[in-house]
Amino acid sequence: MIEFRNVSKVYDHNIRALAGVDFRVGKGEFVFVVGPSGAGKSTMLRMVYREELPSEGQVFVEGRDLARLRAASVPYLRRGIGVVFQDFKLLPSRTTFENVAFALEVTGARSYEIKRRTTQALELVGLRGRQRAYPHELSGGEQQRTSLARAVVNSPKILVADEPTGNLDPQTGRQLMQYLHNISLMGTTVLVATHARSIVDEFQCRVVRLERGRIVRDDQRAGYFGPLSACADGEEV
Amino acid sequence: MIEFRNVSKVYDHNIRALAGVDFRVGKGEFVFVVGPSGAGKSTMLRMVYREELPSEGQVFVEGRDLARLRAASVPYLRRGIGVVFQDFKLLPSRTTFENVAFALEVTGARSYEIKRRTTQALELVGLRGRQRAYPHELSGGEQQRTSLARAVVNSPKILVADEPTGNLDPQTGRQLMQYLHNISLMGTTVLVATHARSIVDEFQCRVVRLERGRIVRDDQRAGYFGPLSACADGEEV
Amino acid sequence: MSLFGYCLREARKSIGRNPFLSIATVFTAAIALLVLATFLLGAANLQNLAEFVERQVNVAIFLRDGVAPADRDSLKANVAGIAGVEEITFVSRETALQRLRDKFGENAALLDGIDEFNPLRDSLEVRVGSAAAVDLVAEAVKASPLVDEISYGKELVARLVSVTRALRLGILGLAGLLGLATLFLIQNSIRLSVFARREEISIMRLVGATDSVIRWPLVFEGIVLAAGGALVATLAVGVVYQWLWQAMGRNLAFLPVLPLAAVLGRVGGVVVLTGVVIGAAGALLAMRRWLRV
Amino acid sequence: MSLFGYCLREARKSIGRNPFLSIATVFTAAIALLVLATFLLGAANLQNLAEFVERQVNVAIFLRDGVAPADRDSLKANVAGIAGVEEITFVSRETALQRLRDKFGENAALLDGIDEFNPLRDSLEVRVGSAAAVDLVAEAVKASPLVDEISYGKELVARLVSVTRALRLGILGLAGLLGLATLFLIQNSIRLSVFARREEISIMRLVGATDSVIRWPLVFEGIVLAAGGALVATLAVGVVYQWLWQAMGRNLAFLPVLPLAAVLGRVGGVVVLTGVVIGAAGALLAMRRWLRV
Ligand SMILES: Nc1ncnc2c1ncn2[C@@H]1O[C@H](COP(=O)(O)OP(=O)(O)OP(=O)(O)O)[C@@H](O)[C@H]1O
Ligand SMILES: Nc1ncnc2c1ncn2[C@@H]1O[C@H](COP(=O)(O)OP(=O)(O)OP(=O)(O)O)[C@@H](O)[C@H]1O
Ligand SMILES: [Mg+2]
Ligand SMILES: [Mg+2]
Repeated sequence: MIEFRNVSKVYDHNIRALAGVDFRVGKGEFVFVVGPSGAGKSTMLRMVYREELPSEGQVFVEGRDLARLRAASVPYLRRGIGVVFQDFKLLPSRTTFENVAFALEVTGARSYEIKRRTTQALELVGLRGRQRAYPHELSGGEQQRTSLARAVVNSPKILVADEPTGNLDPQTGRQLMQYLHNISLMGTTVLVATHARSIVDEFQCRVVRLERGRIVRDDQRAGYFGPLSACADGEEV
Repeated sequence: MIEFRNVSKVYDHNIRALAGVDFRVGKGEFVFVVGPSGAGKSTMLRMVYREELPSEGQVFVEGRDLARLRAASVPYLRRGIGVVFQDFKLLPSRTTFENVAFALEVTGARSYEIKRRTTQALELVGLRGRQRAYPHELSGGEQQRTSLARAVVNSPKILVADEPTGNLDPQTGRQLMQYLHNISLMGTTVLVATHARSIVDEFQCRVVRLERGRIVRDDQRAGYFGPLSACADGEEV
Repeated sequence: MSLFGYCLREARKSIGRNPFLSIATVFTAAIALLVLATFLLGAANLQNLAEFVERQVNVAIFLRDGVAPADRDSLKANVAGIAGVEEITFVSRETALQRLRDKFGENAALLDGIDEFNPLRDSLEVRVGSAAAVDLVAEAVKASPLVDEISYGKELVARLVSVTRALRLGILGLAGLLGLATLFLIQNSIRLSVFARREEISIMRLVGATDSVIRWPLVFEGIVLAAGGALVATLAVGVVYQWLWQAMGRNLAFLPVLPLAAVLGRVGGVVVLTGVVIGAAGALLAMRRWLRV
Repeated sequence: MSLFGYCLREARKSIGRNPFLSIATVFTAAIALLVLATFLLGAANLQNLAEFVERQVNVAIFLRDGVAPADRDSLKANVAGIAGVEEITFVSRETALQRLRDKFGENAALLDGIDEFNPLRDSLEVRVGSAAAVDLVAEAVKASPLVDEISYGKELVARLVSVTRALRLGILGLAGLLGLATLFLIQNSIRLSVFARREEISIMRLVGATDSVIRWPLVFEGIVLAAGGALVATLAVGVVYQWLWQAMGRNLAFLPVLPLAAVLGRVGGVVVLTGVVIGAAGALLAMRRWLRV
């Protein structure tokens, strides 16, 4: 599903965010990406939906080399990938409902379909009651959940979540992580960058640890073969 | 130092964020504010530096009723209060260094003083090396630490931190929380809203728990009278 | 969901969401186009005035003594056939003397003694539509044996021709410059408004919006705002012009000022069209800058 | 750290940080002021032209027969003292007849018989500086027993007075309107640029910046940008005017066109001043909207 081949990323001022990262994620796999602040987690996730291109090496998504994708195809790639951004990236002049609906609108969905699925997604993250509010009227956690609702609303094949519970209380955070885990059981590939050690420990899935742009650990924790865990469903690409 | 008297806050659309909150924080106290997402933590903190005014009740800071503060005095109030914003609020067109220095510049400090203290603050949060970077070039955790550096750079009497470790790995988060704890030992009043249960448990300080806009618990945990804990230094106003 | 319907809805919503930006853009467009419209109205009137002045130019063809009426009529017919000739009248020497007498007015008594030996000549008076036609007439009759002399205030005609040519050139040049300035102003304003939303645009791209889903609503909005500005400008200029026209009619009736109806259609059309084209171009140009994958 | 030094540094940094916004603002200001400058130049020339035409107006004061030279000289001195009178010449009846003869040209022979009983009168020819002075002269001498008749093409003067009055009014009105338009355009552009930074401004307030720390650098920046636009406009208009002036000098030498040096100072001054004032006002107005505690 996703493959990084010897990927490096050098930003301006000669900042090396990733250095020779090799890694593969199979369909339906659930992977945590952990590591200290500035280790390159977000950079890695941003490459999956082609917000960044590698300075060296290649990134493949569903077998396609992203660096060689035509500009016109990028939106279609992105529609297949739901993203929870670390900084939420909500459209400031649209309401919660419109923000979530937007991900469906761009795909050209019919309006009753948009309405139904958006309502469902907001229900899931517990924001039905706040759907008319604008982002600046939401609490931090509410914004984060809106971003999550938008990421899952069009049932993407891949879900990328960058620190999706940083602004949530442990209980809500665990619930939503459980939900992401569940959708990976239904075949969605899920990549989660997180600092929440308690959640990582609890889910016992594959954990990739980045430090200074390098993968220093790539563990299949206990439970990998457990019957109810999505981690078990990972197939290699 | 800080006193809330029967404070309620009703936003547009009739959203009640706080309902009859009564609470006092003494000089040098260290208080955690916890509670589920949307409970009103940020609203409460925003009232301390007068970003919001209460719909009912009064907020006093150093004995002054904030609702009756003249508009021209607000900047001076804010210079005495360092704030780590939940969404960082960095100036996008200034570098990390300039962002931190700005909090000193507005006070009219001399430029060598600005330089010295800014460098010190950046050192503290581990961002000396990134001081020429613009906010969009920083990782989430780096932005959060910049916001923290700006909050402490002019040695404020009160420090308000809204979810200051949400984007940090547990270790960095704990280090910075330790630092906040230390400055409270030196007489700064510190208010921290956080979801990080492990950190709250570890520090064993006063914890105020909000739920649906009400204080449902206000505990002095064990260690309140411990010799090295800032919690012990709280004096009533 | 058709793209057009989508654009329409999005543009409407977006204008509602950013009323400040929208109003600022409409007013910038209106003012820029107001200047253009005022200028176009002035230019149309100057052009009209130039033509009016040119129509005052006459050519007098003095005939030799004793030209037969038949010859004279055929010459008259020839000249009447020249392009630009509007009217041709025969003035006999008797009529000419009477005119001279009228001109003398109170001193007409001076001419009393000369009735019997009238020194004046028969002539054909030609009224032409433009100063340029004068040369044609002169050229055509100069060689004719019937013609004694041609008089047409050479210098005046030369001046008129060069003044009106300069005027036309100047008007064209200025119109071009003002058009460019208008384009630049409106485009600038739309670019600023797109600039203020660059964050939004980049977010849209990140959640899978194609270029056209982002571009066309913005272009549409640019057109709507610029066209709105154009309508405001046309309306304002129309009202002021009508008012001025009436005031001028009262005080300066001798100056030929075009009525509103004769110019507003053309000027309004040009202004609205300019607005629409520039609005679209401005939005497209603005996005070339901020739309990057 | 002085506030002025701070403003200077901040404005410089801010322009460097947002080059796109700055360039857009400078150009908007330049274009708006270019239009104003062009118009002011045109107005100065029209005004000059009107004065030039008015100076062509003469008044002829015809004297009764047999006025003594001494009386005539005292009348002449009286008239010369009237405001607006530029020159006064005595024209004897002999000179007048000679002029008439010259006017007749080839038909001068007509006048041959009248030398001995010359019906013309002595007169004082007055050249006035403006059409309005004509009335003063007429009023002053009308009652004098020396004066037989006053002649001054009443109708022409009336027209000239109303044309030039209309012209001046029109110019004043248009200048006002264009000034307003310029103000609005520049202010709009600065407001958009402040609007694009409203987030930044609100953050500054949150970390303890006083109003003046936010306001003055922005006002300063507004002034710098608008003044920059004014300089660009003045320069552009100066170059084009000089070029046109030379072209006109070659082709339309009879029209009185002011030389660049005579107008650029005034026009440039007005334009730069307008720019500076509007830049400051625009920034202040813009902030009234976005600066809230
Ligand atoms: N400006 C606003 N306008 C309207 N409603 C608002 C506004 N700000 C906050 N709210 C609402 O008030 C409630 C409390 O918000 P607040 O930001 O205080 O929550 P919080 O405890 O900080 O939550 P979190 O942990 O998610 O940051 C929420 O329901 C939120 O939607
Ligand atoms: N656009 C950019 N330009 C320059 N440097 C960048 C840019 N984006 C990220 N960096 C740098 O690259 C490094 C890795 O950043 P990244 O955002 O991937 O870290 P992260 O692992 O997500 O950290 P965090 O947990 O704090 O979010 C950091 O040092 C950061 O400063
Ligand atoms: Mg990150
Ligand atoms: Mg909050």
